[in-house]
Amino acid sequence: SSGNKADNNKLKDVTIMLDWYPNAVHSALYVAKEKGYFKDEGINLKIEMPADTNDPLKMAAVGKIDLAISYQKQVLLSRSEDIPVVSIGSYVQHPLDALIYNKSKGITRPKDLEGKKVGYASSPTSEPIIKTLVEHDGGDMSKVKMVDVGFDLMPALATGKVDALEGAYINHEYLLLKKEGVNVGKMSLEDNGVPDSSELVFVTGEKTLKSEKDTLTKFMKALAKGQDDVKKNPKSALNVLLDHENKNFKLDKKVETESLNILLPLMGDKTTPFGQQNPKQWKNLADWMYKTKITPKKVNYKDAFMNLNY
Amino acid sequence: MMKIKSFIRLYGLFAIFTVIFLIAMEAVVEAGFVPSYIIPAPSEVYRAIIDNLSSLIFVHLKVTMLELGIGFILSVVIGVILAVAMFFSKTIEKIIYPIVLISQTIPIIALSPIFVLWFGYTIWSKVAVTFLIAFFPIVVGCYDGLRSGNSEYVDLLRSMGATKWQIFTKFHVSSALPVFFSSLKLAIVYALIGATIGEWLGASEGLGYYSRRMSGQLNAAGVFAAITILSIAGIILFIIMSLIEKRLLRNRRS
Amino acid sequence: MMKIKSFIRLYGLFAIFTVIFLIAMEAVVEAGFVPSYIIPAPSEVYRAIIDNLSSLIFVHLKVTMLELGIGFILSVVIGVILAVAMFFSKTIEKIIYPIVLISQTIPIIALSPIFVLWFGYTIWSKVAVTFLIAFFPIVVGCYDGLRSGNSEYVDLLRSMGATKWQIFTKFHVSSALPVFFSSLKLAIVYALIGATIGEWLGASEGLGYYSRRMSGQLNAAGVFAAITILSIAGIILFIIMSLIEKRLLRNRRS
Amino acid sequence: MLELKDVSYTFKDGQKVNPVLQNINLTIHRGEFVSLIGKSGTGKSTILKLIAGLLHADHGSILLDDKPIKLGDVGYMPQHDLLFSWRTILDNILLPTEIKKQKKVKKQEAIQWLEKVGLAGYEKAYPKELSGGMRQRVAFLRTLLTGKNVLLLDEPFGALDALTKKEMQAWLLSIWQETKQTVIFITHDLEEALYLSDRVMLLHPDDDLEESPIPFERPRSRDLLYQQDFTRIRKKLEDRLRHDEN
Amino acid sequence: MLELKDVSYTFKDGQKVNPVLQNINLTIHRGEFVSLIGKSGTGKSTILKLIAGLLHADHGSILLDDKPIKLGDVGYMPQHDLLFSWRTILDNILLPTEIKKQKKVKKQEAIQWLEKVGLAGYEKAYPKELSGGMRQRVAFLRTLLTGKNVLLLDEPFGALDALTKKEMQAWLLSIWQETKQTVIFITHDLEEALYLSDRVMLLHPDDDLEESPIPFERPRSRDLLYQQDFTRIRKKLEDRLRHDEN
Ligand SMILES: Nc1ncnc2c1ncn2[C@@H]1O[C@H](COP(=O)(O)OP(=O)(O)OP(=O)(O)O)[C@@H](O)[C@H]1O
Ligand SMILES: Nc1ncnc2c1ncn2[C@@H]1O[C@H](COP(=O)(O)OP(=O)(O)OP(=O)(O)O)[C@@H](O)[C@H]1O
Ligand SMILES: [Mg+2]
Ligand SMILES: [Mg+2]
Repeated sequence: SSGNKADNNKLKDVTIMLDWYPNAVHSALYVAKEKGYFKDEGINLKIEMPADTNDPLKMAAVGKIDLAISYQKQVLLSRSEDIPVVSIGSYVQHPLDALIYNKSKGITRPKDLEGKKVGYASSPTSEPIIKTLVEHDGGDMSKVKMVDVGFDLMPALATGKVDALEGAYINHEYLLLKKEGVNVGKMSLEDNGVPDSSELVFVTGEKTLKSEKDTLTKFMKALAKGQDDVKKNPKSALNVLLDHENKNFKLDKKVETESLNILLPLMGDKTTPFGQQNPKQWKNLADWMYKTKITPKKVNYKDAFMNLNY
Repeated sequence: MMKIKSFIRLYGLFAIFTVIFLIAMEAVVEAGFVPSYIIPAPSEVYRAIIDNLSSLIFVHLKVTMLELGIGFILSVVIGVILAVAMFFSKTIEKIIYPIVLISQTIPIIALSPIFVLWFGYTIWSKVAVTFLIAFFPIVVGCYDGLRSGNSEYVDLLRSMGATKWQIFTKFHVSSALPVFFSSLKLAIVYALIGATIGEWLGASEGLGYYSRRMSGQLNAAGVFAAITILSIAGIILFIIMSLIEKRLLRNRRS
Repeated sequence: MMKIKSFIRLYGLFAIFTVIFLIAMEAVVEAGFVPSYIIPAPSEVYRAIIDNLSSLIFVHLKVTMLELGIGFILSVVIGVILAVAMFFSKTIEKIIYPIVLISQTIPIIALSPIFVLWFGYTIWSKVAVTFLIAFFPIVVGCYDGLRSGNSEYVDLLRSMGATKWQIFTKFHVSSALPVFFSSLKLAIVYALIGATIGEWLGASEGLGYYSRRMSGQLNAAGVFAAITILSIAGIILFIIMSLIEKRLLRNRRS
Repeated sequence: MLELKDVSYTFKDGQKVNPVLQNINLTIHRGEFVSLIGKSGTGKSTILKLIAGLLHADHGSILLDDKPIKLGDVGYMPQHDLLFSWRTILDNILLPTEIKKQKKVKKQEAIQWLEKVGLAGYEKAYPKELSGGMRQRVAFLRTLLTGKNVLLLDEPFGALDALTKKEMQAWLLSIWQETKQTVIFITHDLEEALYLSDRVMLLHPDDDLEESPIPFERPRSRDLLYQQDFTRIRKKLEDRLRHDEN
Repeated sequence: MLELKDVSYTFKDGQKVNPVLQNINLTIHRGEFVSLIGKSGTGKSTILKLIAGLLHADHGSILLDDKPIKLGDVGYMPQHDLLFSWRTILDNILLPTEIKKQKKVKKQEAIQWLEKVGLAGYEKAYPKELSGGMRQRVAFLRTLLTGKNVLLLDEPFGALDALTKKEMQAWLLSIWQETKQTVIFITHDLEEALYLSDRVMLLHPDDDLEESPIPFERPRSRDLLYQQDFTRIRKKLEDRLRHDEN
């Protein structure tokens, strides 16, 4: 309506870059946008998609975008490289990453990876994760063969070129591989010696945080409202996402529904409400990353995040 | 009309070959020799195209062609200017040629943060990638073409008191055309690759983006639908270039 | 010795230009105009190279060069065979040319699952990408070069009763060389890009792999260290090709 | 015996049509030396290309010893020198030997030939280093070394000075008297045509081929040029040519 | 006035060194018609290239009206026809006009010229459609239309039949008598040289330039060719040339 138009002029542009293309995990964003929660807070939200998973952090650091959805581990890694980014909220509070493996290769526990090939996507964290996993189970990491498979995790496992994957998600790759009839199993990381971590967090640049703290708080507030709606009615939330996307890309409804089912319990519960970040989680992760030499220096975890009050 | 007829006659053979190939593929996939999430059956690809035809053509192909068009024109304009500058001045050549070469040896994905920083996620980041990939063959082809002219003709024009520029326009331009067109045909195909790669580095529309999305969903039929359309577009662009080449080089003593 | 001296004289200008550029970059980054995690200061890149020199050269560059070498030789051999076959037979041309074109319009990332299926993560998947990228300019350049010969010379040879093959070896091969070399110079650079991209699709060594790993570790200096070495390698390869070209085309009436 | 029977040829290029030759008839006997003269653009070079098999007659037939002519039957020297710029002079003249793979003419012989035509020491030079007349001599040698029984020479001595020309003519005659090759020779030099030939054919613009037998005994001496019989025939041919002006 | 003073020139190509001209001296007056003759390969074409400014003398100087010669001062016709294959015949001969941007010679005039040299109707043809002699006529016209005061012609009528040649000679003389251009003319046809020139220069292989004035009145009639004075000079030059054989 015409009233809205006048309001539009006063709205503040906020750009957020997703971690990957839109999928079930982003339902809250689309619902909040669709229902006008951002507008209510004076925000005009623009959603962009990244080229490379490393791009969003850098763009946030230089202030080219206001917000990025990225990974907790990446935030710590960035800070160790003096890239000035801060996490202002947790999106998915626990790992989606798990060891995904081919059941027919006789893998039942991490130790069984000895003599097997594990594929990963050029990530510096994969090897330490597998090492932690295997050694926690009393195995010998030197017997595990790590294979960098570049961009494509799924075909590597599906074609039998590797026996297990590190870096694949339980709500995406796992579901798709299963759907294609590959005999896959999953093994949680945090049950096997790897510290718990937030898979996805909201990241901003230090400068942006200083100047736009208010706006960012409002963003989190509006998003939390959206997440509430998603929780209350996952089906219609998913439809908002699917409708938005289906114009040009068909998302697999069955896969996304299942994905959302897996995601919802990980996106805020009674102990840690949606968006809240747990200092202990940050500390444990930072310690582990230093111990495993992923970060060349010890990162002061307290500088890496800030919980906004909304 | 004649053109179309002879076109059909010429490429009929390829069409027959294609049909045989597609039938064979269908059989291979049906029989389960190749998993359909890696190479889909042609019939599936066909369905994937038909089901999304209007969005594939009027949204994604359109955007890709726009990126390609701007990028290609820029690479021709700037590529030719660089080649001509290099042709006229050894000094410029010594500085520019290495830079042109370096620009090609840098993996484009390594440049993605820089492009995003400069251009954001506008169409210009894709145009920049298209340009970067397509201008190289143009510079090399145009420069080599300009240098390929028989010097006896240059002498003749010099004897008429022609300026450097006149010798350039009256002789070198024409004598460079064969090599130049050979490179333009490469460049137009590379421009298409460029636009596609550009879309991987951040986009929300376009056939490159579409194929990436589909690949992320393990939707091989969708990936190949985009590839099919890209291939057809590439062949058509190449044929257009070849026809222009043929027309312009018609009167050469071959 | 003469060669080296004249080389220095020729590229001294570029060297001076490069030094000025690097100093300027250093200043810009120092001053904080560009964050060093997007474009690192040249001095940082230099340190990143020196600190890892032996692994960069003797492990990663070596592997990339091996992939490039095999892929380039394959593309020359197969590219030339295809071009020659197309030159001799219109039928083959009508079938092969479109296939060659299609091979170029397919985004390589879309092919990555297929490469994985066929080659796994061996050196051959990288060779395949190198080949795929480098053979296109060779086919087009060689084919266009073969067709560019003045037909009066062909007539002369025909009048001597030369077979098709003799006309080919005694005339077309030589007259194709200028255009062919123009395309070889492109192809050698593209082969380098091909090897790099191939490594992104899964590898454990090589400069492409190195740059991707460094990028994953958000280590911009490391990324640019790999890029620097790739660029130098690219320029050296290009210069080698140009020298071979110059040598072989020495006696042409220019 | 070489026979052209009712030969016609038209150049076609898109819509442009240029009927050059119509119903040409010509018989040349084995070992005969025939010159072909005529105004520029009447189709002399075209006739040679037809005989060489490079062009195909629209009508009529061309027979060599009663068999249709085919490529490689005759030695052909085109009007442009067409030397291969990337080959040395020696390799240029050895080209036909390479093609026939007979290696009949060995390197030594070829070098001797170069000496005979005044190009000693130029074996390893490239065509761009030669003057116009030198190039033509090389092209002539190349044709000679095809070793064919029929030689078609399109203005072989056109760019030569009188003296070199005279030498070349003497060479040509001496070879011809030895090998008894059939020669068809295009020239614009009437004196040359008369001095060398058994018969001179004049191609008129209306495609009429007019024959003039040259009845002088062989071997001919250079003095022949100043004899009355000779100048009379020459004068006659000049008149016939002038006649074409209208 | 055109002066060559002590001019020397050597072709150098890597280690190969070919000293072609040494200490050449030659003075040509305004409006003079001078022919340059000599054995093939003595350096006639090289002299023209030096005068045209295409090559630079190693020693000595070349002056036109007391000023050092520079490119564009003279009209130059090279020995090869060098027509531009992608231009029509008309556009080929209009090339010098385009270069000078004076548009002095308009299309109509150019077409008239084509008619005069017997190429009516060929304006829109491309060089590949022409016979050897026709191409040379086009190249000749192109040089003429440079409109320069000095014309350097390298065997302009070499590929022409006697008749066409005669016509072209007549045209050339008539233009020359009108415009009083200075002409340097290379030919291997002594008769032609004598008939056209004020002076014939014979270039010996030892780089000696021998001068023969041709004293006949102008305008000259064709009958001159058969007069005793004329044949005597011709005979003398022939002897001088033959002398070079040793
Ligand atoms: N490729 C071609 N396309 C069209 N017309 C041509 C072609 N070649 C020659 N002609 C035409 O054919 C005619 C005869 O040409 P040809 O070369 O046989 O003449 P010629 O008698 O050898 O003349 P010259 O004495 O000048 O060499 C000319 O009118 C010419 O325009
Ligand atoms: N580009 C070149 N490189 C080396 N030598 C050359 C070059 N051009 C000509 N020459 C040599 O210079 C000499 C004179 O050549 P030029 O062309 O001037 O002779 P010319 O008198 O015009 O002969 P012709 O009557 O055969 O045309 C020849 O011996 C030739 O080998
Ligand atoms: Mg002819
Ligand atoms: Mg000459």
